[in-house]
This record gives sequence, structure tokens and C-alpha cells, in this order.
Amino acid sequence: MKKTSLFGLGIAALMLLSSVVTADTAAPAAAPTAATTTAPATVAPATPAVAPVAATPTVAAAPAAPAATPAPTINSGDTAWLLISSALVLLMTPGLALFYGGLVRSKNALNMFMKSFISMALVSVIWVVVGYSLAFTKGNPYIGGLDWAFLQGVGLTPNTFYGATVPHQLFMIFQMMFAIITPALISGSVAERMKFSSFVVFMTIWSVVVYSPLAHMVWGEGGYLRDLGALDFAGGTVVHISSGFSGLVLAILLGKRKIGHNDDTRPHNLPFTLLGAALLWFGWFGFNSGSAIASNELAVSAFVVTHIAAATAALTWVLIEWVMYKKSTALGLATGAVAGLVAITPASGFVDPIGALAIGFGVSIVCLLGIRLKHSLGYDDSLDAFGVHGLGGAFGAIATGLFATKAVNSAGADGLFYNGGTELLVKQFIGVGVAIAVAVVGTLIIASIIKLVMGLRVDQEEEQAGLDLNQHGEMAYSRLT
Amino acid sequence: MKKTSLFGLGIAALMLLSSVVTADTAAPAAAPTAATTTAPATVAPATPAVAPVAATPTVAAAPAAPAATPAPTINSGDTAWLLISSALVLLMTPGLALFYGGLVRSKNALNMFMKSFISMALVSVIWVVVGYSLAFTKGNPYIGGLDWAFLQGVGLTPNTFYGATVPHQLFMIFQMMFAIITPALISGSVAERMKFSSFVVFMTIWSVVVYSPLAHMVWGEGGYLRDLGALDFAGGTVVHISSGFSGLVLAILLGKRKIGHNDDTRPHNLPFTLLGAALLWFGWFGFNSGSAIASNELAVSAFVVTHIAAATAALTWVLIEWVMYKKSTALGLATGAVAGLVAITPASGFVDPIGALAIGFGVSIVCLLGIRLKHSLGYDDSLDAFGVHGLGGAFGAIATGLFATKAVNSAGADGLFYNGGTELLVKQFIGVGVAIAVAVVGTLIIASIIKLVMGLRVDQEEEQAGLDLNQHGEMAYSRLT
Amino acid sequence: MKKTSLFGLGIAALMLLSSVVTADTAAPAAAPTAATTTAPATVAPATPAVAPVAATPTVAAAPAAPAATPAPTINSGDTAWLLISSALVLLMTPGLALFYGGLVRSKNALNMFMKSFISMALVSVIWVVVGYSLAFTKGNPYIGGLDWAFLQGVGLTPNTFYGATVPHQLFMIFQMMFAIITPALISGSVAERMKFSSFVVFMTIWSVVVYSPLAHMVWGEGGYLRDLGALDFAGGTVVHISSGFSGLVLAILLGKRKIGHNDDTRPHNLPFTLLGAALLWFGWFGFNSGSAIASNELAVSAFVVTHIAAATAALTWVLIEWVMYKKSTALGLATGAVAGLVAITPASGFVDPIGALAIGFGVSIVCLLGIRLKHSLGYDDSLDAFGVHGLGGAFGAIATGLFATKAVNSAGADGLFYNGGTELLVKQFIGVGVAIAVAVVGTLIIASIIKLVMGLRVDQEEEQAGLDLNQHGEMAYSRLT
Amino acid sequence: MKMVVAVIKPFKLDDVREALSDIGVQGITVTEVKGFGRQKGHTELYRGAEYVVDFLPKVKIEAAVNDDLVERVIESITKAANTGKIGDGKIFVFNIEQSIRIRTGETGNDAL
Amino acid sequence: MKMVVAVIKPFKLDDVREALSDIGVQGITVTEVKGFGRQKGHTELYRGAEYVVDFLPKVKIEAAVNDDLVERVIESITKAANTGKIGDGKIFVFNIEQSIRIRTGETGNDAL
Amino acid sequence: MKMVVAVIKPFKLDDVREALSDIGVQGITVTEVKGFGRQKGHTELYRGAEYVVDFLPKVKIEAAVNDDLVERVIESITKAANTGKIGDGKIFVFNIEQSIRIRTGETGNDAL
Ligand SMILES: Nc1ncnc2c1ncn2[C@@H]1O[C@H](COP(=O)(O)OP(=O)(O)O)[C@@H](O)[C@H]1O
Ligand SMILES: Nc1ncnc2c1ncn2[C@@H]1O[C@H](COP(=O)(O)OP(=O)(O)O)[C@@H](O)[C@H]1O
Ligand SMILES: Nc1ncnc2c1ncn2[C@@H]1O[C@H](COP(=O)(O)OP(=O)(O)O)[C@@H](O)[C@H]1O
Repeated sequence: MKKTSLFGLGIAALMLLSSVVTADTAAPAAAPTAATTTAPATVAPATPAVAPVAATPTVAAAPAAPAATPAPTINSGDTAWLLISSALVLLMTPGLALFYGGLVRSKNALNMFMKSFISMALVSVIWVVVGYSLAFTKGNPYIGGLDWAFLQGVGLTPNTFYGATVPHQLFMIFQMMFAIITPALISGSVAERMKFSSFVVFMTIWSVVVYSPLAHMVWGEGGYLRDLGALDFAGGTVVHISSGFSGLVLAILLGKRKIGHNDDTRPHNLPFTLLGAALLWFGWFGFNSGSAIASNELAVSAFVVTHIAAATAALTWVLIEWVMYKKSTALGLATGAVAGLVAITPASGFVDPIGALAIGFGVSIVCLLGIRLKHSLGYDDSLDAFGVHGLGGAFGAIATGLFATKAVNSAGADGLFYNGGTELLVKQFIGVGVAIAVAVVGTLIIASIIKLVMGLRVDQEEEQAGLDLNQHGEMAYSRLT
Repeated sequence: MKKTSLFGLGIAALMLLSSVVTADTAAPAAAPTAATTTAPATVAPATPAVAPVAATPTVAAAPAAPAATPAPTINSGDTAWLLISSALVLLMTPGLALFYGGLVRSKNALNMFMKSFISMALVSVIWVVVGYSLAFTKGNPYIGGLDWAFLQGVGLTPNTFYGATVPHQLFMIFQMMFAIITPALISGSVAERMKFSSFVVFMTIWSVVVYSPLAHMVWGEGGYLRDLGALDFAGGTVVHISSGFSGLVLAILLGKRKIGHNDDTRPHNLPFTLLGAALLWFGWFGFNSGSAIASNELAVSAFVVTHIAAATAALTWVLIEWVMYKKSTALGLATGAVAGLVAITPASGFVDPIGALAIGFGVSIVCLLGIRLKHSLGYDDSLDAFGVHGLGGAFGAIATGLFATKAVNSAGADGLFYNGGTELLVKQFIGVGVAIAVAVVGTLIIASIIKLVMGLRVDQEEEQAGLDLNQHGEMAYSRLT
Repeated sequence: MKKTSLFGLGIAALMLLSSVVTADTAAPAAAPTAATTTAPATVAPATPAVAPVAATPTVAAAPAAPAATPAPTINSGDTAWLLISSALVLLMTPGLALFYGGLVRSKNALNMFMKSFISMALVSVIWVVVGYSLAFTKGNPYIGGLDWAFLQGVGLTPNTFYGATVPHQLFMIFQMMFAIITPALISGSVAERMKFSSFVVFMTIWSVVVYSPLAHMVWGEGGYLRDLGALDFAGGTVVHISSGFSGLVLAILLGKRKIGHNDDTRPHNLPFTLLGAALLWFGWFGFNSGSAIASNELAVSAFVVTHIAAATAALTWVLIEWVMYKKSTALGLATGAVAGLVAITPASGFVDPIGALAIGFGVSIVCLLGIRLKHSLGYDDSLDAFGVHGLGGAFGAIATGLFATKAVNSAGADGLFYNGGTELLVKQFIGVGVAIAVAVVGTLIIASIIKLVMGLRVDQEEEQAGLDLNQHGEMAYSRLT
Repeated sequence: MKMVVAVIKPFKLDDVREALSDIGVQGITVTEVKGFGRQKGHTELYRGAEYVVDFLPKVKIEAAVNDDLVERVIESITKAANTGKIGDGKIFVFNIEQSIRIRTGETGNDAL
Repeated sequence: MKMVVAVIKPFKLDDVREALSDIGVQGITVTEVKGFGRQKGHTELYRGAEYVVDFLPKVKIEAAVNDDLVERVIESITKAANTGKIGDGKIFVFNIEQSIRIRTGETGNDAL
Repeated sequence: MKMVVAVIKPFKLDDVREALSDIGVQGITVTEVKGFGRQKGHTELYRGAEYVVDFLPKVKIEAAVNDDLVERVIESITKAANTGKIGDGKIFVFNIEQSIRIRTGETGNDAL
């Protein structure tokens, strides 16, 4: 019975999807080579080609070439950097698993690991089947088409729109790694109580109906926010706002964990959390710097500001703690670093080191205060996916509107503090608003249906015994020799 | 007394070796630059240069250059990718240590770690002294010579046969990392009972008399299986079949662990195992994609299919578990992922994403069923090195004969499902057969001699107390504050 | 009150600093492009440009180009390798945290982690503000100037002196990672008793007044030891001698830990230590090989000798243990590997594989014996930062004077064993002497002042309860489910 | 004085602790233990095979109390730790011959 | 009722548990402990130096049993845990004044 | 024979062990426990918020001794474990009805 209804749900979702999709996919998804010339045309001076800019600031010769290039050539250095960047971004998901896994009680540790690791298995396959196609074929402004389903047509020659010097498949797999970590981030809000099966079903649908469309709007050819000129270099809206706000909605729908007054809910293994934070930091270089889709000046700049923002945010967090409590915590340092990385993500291709210092400093204040909201408002954002990724991502997206400068990326724009007026800032707010809307509405619908069909939460006894045992039939540690 | 006999054994092995070797090393191992022209000549259209193909499918211009190139030039992008790939493959061995270490009881944890880590120390030195030379100098079809012993003549200019655009030493060190992890894999079959000293002696001899010859046959210039046209892009036979089947033989020779009916033998730290799986997955990108010996389309293709196979296999495994038990385990996901990575290894330079889906799907079924064999047949393949690497490697090698396509790699061949007939499939079976034969016979002989001379197994009391204490004089954890 | 005095201390330090600095910064720090022509002039044949050699042995054409190159061009392969190398070196600091963290009792684990992680936050910001500028602007032979404070003028075009083919910011961030790990290394000498706040203050001042000047002398344009011709490819003096000897001084000033006769002070988690060693090894490829500032033959050579030295040292250590105790320890293997990596660091751009074997073999003997000194001399170098990094670094620097060969790096020199006479050896001794002097004097002054102002050590009760709780308000593990 | 020892389900610790505190028990000592009893262990999975783990994590509480508090302590624990399901655990009462507070040297009931 | 407490070598736990189960002991509670005794600790190595660790991992078993079962319990444990080597451990017997099954409120022998 | 049970501060274990050894106690068994008592737990920090952890790590020592050694054992522990600060812990004495050395089958005082 339950199975049937679930199946029905799947069909419904797919139908919904195809109705959105088919309208536009009939229109010429076009030869990918034609895309480059089109893109600049429609976006003109006001609308920069965001993340995968072929023309980096210092390469003045680039615009001269378009007509002459019959077949784009692979650049081995760019390819090397994007290959390793893809691997680095993949590593972030186990990093996240460690980060989250260390923060829960040991009886729920494997469940946290699994809610990240399953994404590596599941979303990868979804991405091959439809996800990449829905996100990156031309389609309409809100979603791509199905032309690239099962990676048909996604070959080893470059797609000049997305990356003129690397094989198209490489861009595809790099983007896959983003699609993997995003739903895994959500698991931080639902820790210690959400059914594994429900989370997996949620992740499946969410990846298709929330992530892919949002990625399309922000990064896809002809995407609404891209064409609007809202800047998101490496996924502040697509990855962090979307996961953070979806987490918040889920946390509210799930309700609070059953925790006694004096129950010991402390992190069971902070060294894991620190190692996880380190792997996230390490991998984030691929995330942000790899988003230059080249091994060039822009990649270097993104690398540098990413690191500076992470360091500054980490330092800011522990300094605040020091002022408040005369103690500096390891978790605070780790949380600050992650917050800094989140906030710099959308900005990383557009700001300079000074901007990075400012963003890193600001985000720790925002997140540290933001996390306290849950105590007063009463939702159980267990591991602060919303507090760090939702708020940090929103802060970063808006800060991009303040600190962006064409001195770093001529394909970007100038922010408020760099003589750019409020134009970019307004677009950034629109970007944030759209991302929040898509995430909240999408999650509300998906989660409500799942709640109805199969339930969202383990029963109380299972919660007390720990999710590892009853959801996975395993325990993280065996103690007797 | 024991020492003397061991010494004798060493001498005997070396003599045996040199008799095989010397026959051919007198023949011109030739100036490395001459090799390129020779290689294509002998292998002609029917015999593709396997892993290190200079000419990738899309680079049509490549064949035009041969005569004009007086000194091959280093490509910085290719070099960068192979440098980082080498580092990635090295990281797999600690990854394996974590994977295995987490699976045993805590009293044997360090022993598992050591059986991997020691390979990083020991096999590296062996490789410098004789291993690389025996594997990659021209020699005869079954083993190379000693020309490159102590890396004499292995310099910083490219060896055009093995990699025309990277320093020869880089190819050497990349291959070293493969030689390191392979004997470490075996330790999974002998967990919790094999003497450390015996394992070290075994590893030393095995590396020289099993690994190097097999690597020579499959990848070495003039190697038997290479010239036959059996395909093994990144080591399905050399690494996985060889270690898996050697593990099986050792497990049988050792006998079962002494374990009481209700003894708690559960993994003592599954988060370690998951982290290990993640590092393996991460490092495997270097393993497979680095085997293109260039940062080009082939590397990208190998990267993509590697990831897809891993993800698909992981997903398949947990789905089977779900169907069987309504639970999905973390260990299952990790095991599936590793099985997928194993199976795609030989195929990674020859199949497309659809082939990767198929291979990933198939291998989890094979391994999940295969592992059950040990319960019925009664050997104690403790951590399933045979079940995952032996069976998975064999499956992958055979599947290469089904799914290989020249559309991905013109230097490869077409498999059964890609209009290639059974020709390739037959060669693949031969490759599998040879690898099994070499591994089984080699291990039988080496292990039997060691058993006689110094014994293979710790005594019962040591086994009960745990190997960490009596083999290493340490314990993994101290509990009292 | 204490705050005020600390503030005064900061002011004083800065004033001292500026007096040293200002003398020279008035002089033309010059347009960076002019630097290349100057550098060769002053250093002539006898004084090689050390680490960042533009001219690698095989690139004979390099010197011909200077006049013709109007704007240096970015090489994507070199950039890719330096990007990933920077990430790799960053990862070493968490690796170190794991290495050290696993070695202490669990009640002090987070404190060890924090003493490394804080450096990622703190020193990064210091480096941006003044550190890089003090180390790498031209300045005088002992310290650079403030021209590049806040990274003003450190842009995305190459600085031809430090790296002609990569953006200047990339060289800056690569060097930042070295500045981060160095003070973290010191924490191994002060484990389980030094106040976190005092360590942070120490680290801040030390980074500015010890690290930056030393880096300037060894690597900076016009630096004293660089111009002298003392060789330190990747930081044997700057990183390892400086941290090791500073650690020794601190350990003596702090006094011994309060430990009962039979207190259990065993490592609380050796798997962490092993994982940490693995991450160090992995990251060290970036450290040494990245120091070629290019993806070329020199990078490959550095990679190869780095690995060989690590492996040989690890093997040597466990063999010595085997001879002494018929046991080989995991900690011994890890310690040996790190010692090997330390010793090869200064030599890595100058020696060949045979030199690497010798250095790896020698350093384990030196460190194994050296560590015993503490038992007889009575200082509590808790985790042997001095024993491994101080002694190992000194050994490596001197060994560079023995094994260096121009066959590997024409910009280097020939050592005693390669027909170079004692010239280089003498310079190496000078380099070692200067590094020790700067470290010891600097640390003595800084630590003495801190001791006076705020104390160095936690009180006895805090030490007994463990530093995690009272310094950080957290515990590493929670045990009750 | 009596030592009341209770072996209970781990997640009930907090309830029991509070219940004891409510009736004036000033201190307890808690140990993590593994219990074998009528409540059979659970099955776990290992690479596609099921197997039984025959013990369960339990928590042992030790409370030294004044003789006249014993009955109320038993009652409190019984109530707070009860789920009605098998495996709720046991209470055992032992006689304490002497008790000393280390800090002060106080003995007997004063030491509790 | 008596509480039979045995401190044994960890790897003997399974044997002892089975032996007790064979003679009808329905439940036991097990704790990991460190033992100091005549059996000296072992030496371990730390960076080329040897040092003594003076305790050994042991397992403590607690079985509450009917008075008339005590002797057989002692006998079973003695037999199952015996290796004949130093450090095999001890058995101590205590008197239980009361026992209660939390789930049912049963007391005395019925509670075991 | 008596079983002297002491709950002490963890870092005092070594001192207590040595003190006991000095007066001829041949063996002890040690367990890590969590203590709730008058000594309030400590505060910890979690992402910018403070919270109270209401238990403290303690160590439980069990020493079975000859009747006439009991007083000296108590004295030794009291002295060695004393810091004068709250939370130093307690000593409880129980009666042992029987004791057996598993290895030899010796009973009574000979078994200790
Ligand atoms: N005879 C016994 N002696 C010591 N501990 C016991 C005994 N019987 C049960 N226990 C402990 O009590 C726990 C619960 O007992 P069990 O028989 O499973 O259920 P119930 O308490 O409902 O009868 C066991 O897990 C074990 O720790
Ligand atoms: N007097 C004692 N009180 C409590 N526990 C003891 C005592 N003596 C020994 N034990 C426990 O019994 C274990 C074994 O004792 P030991 O003296 O080593 O050997 P044996 O049991 O062969 O006499 C010790 O490790 C300790 O845990
Ligand atoms: N009534 C009790 N029963 C069992 N254990 C107790 C009792 N009271 C205290 N303890 C143990 O003794 C420890 C110290 O007691 P506490 O009241 O904090 O300080 P003090 O020993 O100075 O009176 C507690 O942490 C607890 O483990």
C-alpha cells in the first residue's frame, strides 16, 4: 500500500517536472558551440557570464578569438585543476559526514554518516539520469530540458558555454559534486530523529525539483538569475541558502528531539568534527577556486579569498567566545571556519582580500547570533544547518552585492562599497529571495507529502535506542574488547 | 637458525629471479627514445598500447609528430595531474588502513594499520631497489630486467613509451604507489591472526616475485598480456585479482580465527571504516584517471566512469539490503563503493558512463553473493579481501570485455556488447586466468616456505590478548583519563 | 590590568619591528619586474636562486628571455600544481593536529587540536596583514619591509622573482601555508600544560618576529642566507629547526608536566596519530614538490626524493625497534616517516634518489637517539617536537651539504659527497646556526615576557582535570550514550 | 545504610536521576554496563548477513542511602525506569557496613 | 539471594556466560574494568623506549542468584574462566537484601 | 573479608594505588564511572551558549581485604585521595561472604 502511493508520488513529481520542461525543450537547445555567441548577446554589458567565465580579467586576448576557433582545444592545466577540484569537492561530503557525525550522540553517529554518504551514491546516479540535464541544458529560464538525460551528448569535447578549455564531461562531474553535498547539508537540521528511508526519498525528489531548477536559474544557460545578473560564483544560493532553508522547514515539520532536561547531548567525538571541518576547508578550495573552470588568475583569486574568509571567520568566532567566556572552543573555531567558507562562496570570484576579511568577520557575528534564534523560537535545527548555511549563505550573497569589484573579475560587477551603487545589491537580494522561496516551498510540499505517505520521523522508542541500530542494523562502535 | 634459513630463502628467490631475468636483459633494453617507434611497430593495429596512450581519441594531430620530435617535452598540465595523482594513490593506503582498522576488534586495530602502513615504508624501498626495474624494463614477456635497479637511468626526461609528456621518474613513482597498496590489500584476508613479521617477509617476497612480474606482463613494454591485447587500464588484474586471490590462499593456509560462539567480533569503529572508504574513493580518482598519464580527455573519461561505477555499486548494495532486511547499512554502502571502484579499475579507460552504470550494478550483486561463499566453504577471509577485490577485480576484468568501446579510447578495443565480438572477452579471460594463476601459485609457494621457516600465525594466547600488544607493544586506545 | 600590559607589549614589539624595517623600506623596494634582472646580478654564479628557480635544469632557454618578456604569462599547469600544493600544505596542519592530538591523554586532546587549528585562523590573518610583507619584500638582508602589508601590490600577475609563471597571490598563499604550520609544530613541546591564551599570544609575536625574518633571510629577495648560498629548498631551517628549537626553549621554561609514577600517559588514540602522519605525508608532497613553484622536472624530483626519504626513514625506525625489542611499533613507523620528511625538506630540490635513501636512513638513527636525550637531560619535550623537527631539520640541512648535486638542480650546488668540497657544507652549518640562534633568542625573549605578564602554564588543578575543560569548555568525547 | 543498585535502560537515566534527587538522594554513581537477560539482544547486519548481538547497553546506578530512605528510593526508581517492556532492569539492595566522606572524614549517614 | 561477582580475563567472557546460562542463570551484568594484581602489567614501547603499564583489562561479571545456586555458579565460573595462569581473577559473593524487577515490581527470587 | 569501595577523583588513582600497595593490598579493580553529587558539574560551551554538565568523571576502586586491614585501607585511601575540595568522593565498606581465586580455587583470605 505504502509502496504504491510512493510510486504514485514519483510519477506525479515526474509529470509535474516534464510539464515544466517540455514547453521549452522543443525550442532549439542548440549546438553548444553557438551558445557562446548567444550568451554574451542576450546578457550584454549589464549581465555578466557568472561562474564559468572564459574571459578572465587579465587575458585581454580572449575576445579576439571567437570566429577563428573551429574546435575548442583542451588545456591540460585547466583540466588538471578541474579534475582535482572535482575530487576535492567530492571529499567534502565525507568531510561533512565527519563534521556532523562527531556532533551527535554515538548512538546516532552512523545515521549521520549515512545521510551524507548516501548522497554520494544516490545523487550521483540521479545526476547522470536527469539532474545534470535539468540543470544545465538551455531549457527555459527556470529549468533545463531532458536532452542530456543519461548524459547523452555530454562528451569529451568542451562545451564552450560552460568551459571552453575542458571536456564537457568534466564540467558535468564537477557540478555533480555540488549536487551531492547540497542535500547532505540538510541532514544537519534533522539529526537524531528523521527516518532514513524518508530522508532518502526526500533527497531524491528534492534533488530533482529543487536543486536542479535552482542550479539552472543561477548557472544554467539562459537561467533566470544568471541573466538577471545576480552573482553567485560557487553556490551561495544554490547550495547553502537552498539547503539551509530547506533544513529549517524540515526541522519545524519534524518537531524537536525528545531530550530530557539533563540528558547528555554533547558531541560524542569532537576530533571527528574538527577533522571534518578540515576536510571541508581543504575541499572548499576545489569548490570555489575550481568554479573558475580554469587554472588561471581568477582561480587563484578565488582560492586566496576563500582561505582568508575562512580564517578570519574562525578567528572572529573564537575571539567573540573569548570576550564572552574567557574560553575559546574547538567547535567554535570549526563552526566559524565553515561559516566563513559558506559566506565567501558566492563572493569568491568577485571580491579581493580586503573584501574577504570583511565577509569573514561579518559572517561569524551573524551566525553566532543567528544560532541563538533557535533557542528563543523553539525549532530544533539540531546541528545548525540553517544557522550556518542558511544564514551564512544569505549573508554571503548579500555581501557580494557590497564587496564585489570588477578589479577582480571584469565579468562580474561592482558592489555598493566599490562604487557600484545598489544595482548589484538589489539583484543579490532578488537572488536570495528566489532561492529561499524555491527551497521553502519545495521542501514544504515534498516533506508534507512524505509525512503523509510514509512519515518523517522514527518512533519514540527508536529515537531513544538510537537511529543506528534500528535504521541501519549497526552500531558505530563496539566497546568490549 | 631461523635467520639463516630465511637468508637462504632470500638468496634462492633472488637466484631464481635472476635466471629468469638475465636471459633477456642482455638484449638491448634500448635507448628509451627508440622505444616509441618500436612499440607501435610490434603491437600494430591489433595490439593497443594500453594505459599510457599518447594518442587520445580526440587529438587527431598526434600521429603527425613522431619524426619531428627530437627531445620529448614535458607538459606542465600532464605533470601536475600525474603528480597529484601519485599523491592521491599514496593516500589510498592509509585509507585502506582506516577501512580495515575500523573493521577489526580494537585489540587488533594497530596491527591492521601496520599491515598497510608498513607497505608504504617497505615496498617503496623495494620498488627503488628492484621492483620498478623488474616490472617496467623491457626484459622478456614475463619479467623485466635489472637495468633500472636503484633507478639507474630513470631520470627526469620522459620515457616516451610509458609517458611522452612527463618525466620518467614521475611515471615510476606513480607506479610505485600501486605497488604499495597491492600487498596491503592482502592483509584484509589474514586479519587478527597472522604474525606481523611473517606478513612483512611475505610482502617483501611477494612484491618481487608476484607483483613485479604481473605488472610487467600487463603493462610492461613487451609484456605478455599487453601484447596479447588483454585490457587492464588501471590494475584490475595486477592489483585486485592478484591481492584478492593471494589473500584467499593465505586465509586458507592460516586457518580460521579462534572465535567463540557469541564473541563480539563487530567492527570496533565503523566511522574509521567510512572515512577509509572515502579516502579510497578520493584516491581512486588518481588511480584510474591518473592512469591516462596525461591530463586529457581520457583522464576525464576515466574519472567520470570511476565515480559513476562507485556510486552505482554503493547504491545497489544498500538497495539489496533494503529489499532483504528493510535496513541499509553503512558498511554495506562502503563495501559497495569499494567493490564498484575495484570493478571499474580495469575498465576505466575503455567504457562510457552507461557501461559504468552496468558494471557498478553488477559488481555489488557478485560481491554480495560471493562473500557468502566463505560461510558455506568455511575459509576465514576475515575482511573479505578476496570477496571484494578478488571477485570484484575478476568481474571488472571480464566486464571490460563486454563494455569496452573504441568510442572512448581508440587505443582500446570493442567489447561484446559494443559489436566487438568475443575476441576481447577471450583475452580478458586469459588475463584473469594468468593473474589468478600467478597469484595462487606464488602465494602458495611463498607462504608455505614462510610457514615452515618462521610460522604464519601468532599463538593462541597472543590471538586472545590481541595482536597489538604482543606484535607491536602498543594499544590503539588508552581509556582511563 | 593584564590586558593593558599585553597591549603595551604588542606596541613595543611593533615599534621594535618597525625600527628594523623602516631603515630599508625607504629604499626602492622597486617594481617587481625589475627584480629578476637584479637578482641574478647580485647572486652571480656562486649564489643560486634557491627554491623558486625560474630556470630548471632542462629549460635551457630561460635565461635568454628576460628582455623580450614584457608581461610574464601564467602557465596553467604550473598554476594548477601550486594551487593544489597550497591546499595540500594547508591540510598538513589538521594532519599535525591529529598526529599530536592522538598522542596526548584524552583530557587534553582538544587542546592539542586547537593549538594547531588556531594557527590556521590566526597566522593566516597575520600573514595578510604584515607577515608576507615582512618575509618577502626586498627590505634588508634580515627582514623585509611593509610595502606589501595588507597584500597591497600583491596581485594576480606574476612576481617574476618568486615565480614567473604563476600569479603573485598564489606564491603568497602557498607561503602562507608554511607560516601556518610552523608555530603549530611548536605545540608538540608544550603539550598538556601550556595555557592556550599564552600560546596564542606567543604564536602571534613569534610569527612576526621569528618566522618572517627567518623566512626573509632564507628565501626573501636579498635575504642574508639566500645570498650566502645556504640551501633550504622547502623549509628545513625556516620551518623545522625554528619550530623545534623554539619548542625546546619553551619546554624548558615551562617545566615538566606533573605526572605520577604510574600514571597512564599513553597515547589515547594512536589511529588518529597514524591518520595524522598519513595526512602529513600526503601534504608534504605539496610542501616540497610545490616549492619548485612549477610543474616541472624539479617538482618531480622533489616529489620522488621526498617519498623515498619518508619511506626509508620509516623502515629504518621499525627495523631498529625490531632489532632492539623484536617488535615494531606503529608510532615508530609514523615517527620515522615524519623524521624522514623533515630531513628531506631542505634537501628535496637538490638531491637524487640515492641521496634520499641516505638521508632517510640517517635521520631515523639521529632522531631515535636524540629523543632519548630528554630522559637524561630532564626537559619535557612532551611530543618530541624538538627531537623530531629540531634535530631532524638540522640533520637534513647539514645532509644537504653532503648530498646536494647540480645534476638534479643546476641552480643548486654540489655537496661534499658529490665533489663539491666543504664549501656548501660550511654554508649549511651557517644556515643551521643562524636559524637556531634566531629561534632560541626570539623564543627566550618572547616567552619570558609572556611568563611575566600573563604566565605560561595552567595551574595544577587545571592540569589534572585536563586542559580541554578549563581552557576550551569542552571535552573531546562524551561517553554515556 | 544501604546501597541501592539499579540496572536500567540508558535513556531512563535522566528520569531516574531526577526522581532520586526529588526525594533527597544527594549523590549517585553511574556506570555503563552491558546486560544479558531475558530481553534478547538485537540482530545486526554485516555485509549482507544477519547475526545476533546478545547483550544490550545498560546503565548501572549506585545510590548509598539512609536505611529509612530505601523504600522510597526503590519506589522512585521503579516508577521512573519503568516502560513496561522486557529489559527494564533490576534493583538490588546491599548492606553498607561503613561509609566515609573522604574530604571531611565524616562517617555513617553524614557521609552520604 | 546472593550477588556473585567475578573479575575475569576478557576473552573468557563468552565461555563464562555460556556456562552460567547452562546452569540456569538468567541474566548477568558485565562491566569493563582495569585490574591491578599479582599478574604484573605488560611492557609497551614508546619511541624507542620501553615502559611498564601496570594494569590489565579485565571484565567484571555480576550475577544475582538464588541462594542454592551459589555453589554451582562459583563452580561454573571457576571452571570456565580458568586458564591456570596468573591473573585468572577472583570471585566474590555478597548478600543481597532485596531485589526487584522494575518492569513487574516482582521481588525476591522472582525478580532474578 | 570486606570489600572496600571508593569513588575518587580520577587523577588521584595513582596515589591511592600506591598507598594501598604500601600497606600490603595485593590487588584492586578499577572502573571508570560518572559521579553525581554535591560537587556540581561544570559548564561547557556549545556554539556560543553555555550549558551545565551535571556529572563528573570519577574512578571507582574496589579492594577486597582481610577484615583487620579494613581500617588501614580506609585511612590510606582517605589520605591519598584527599584534596580538601568538594567531590573528593566516598568510601563504602561491604561484607564479602565468600571469595575464590579462580586459578587455584583457594578461598577466603587466601584468595585475595
Ligand atoms: N540475575 C541477574 N544478575 C545480574 N544482573 C541481571 C540479572 N538478570 C538481569 N540482569 C540485568 O538486568 C537487565 C534486564 O534484565 P532482563 O532479564 O533482560 O529483563 P527484565 O528486567 O525485564 O526481567 C539485564 O540486561 C542485566 O543487565
Ligand atoms: N584484593 C582484590 N580486590 C579486588 N580485586 C582484586 C583483588 N585482587 C585481585 N583483584 C582483581 O583480580 C585480578 C586478578 O588478580 P591477580 O592477583 O592478578 O591474579 P590471580 O587472580 O591469579 O590471583 C586483578 O587484575 C584484579 O582486577
Ligand atoms: N549517596 C551516594 N551514593 C553513591 N555515590 C555517591 C553518593 N554520594 C556521592 N557519591 C559519589 O561520590 C562523588 C563525590 O560526592 P560529592 O557529593 O560530589 O562530594 P563529596 O564526596 O565531597 O561529598 C560523587 O560524584 C558520586 O560519584
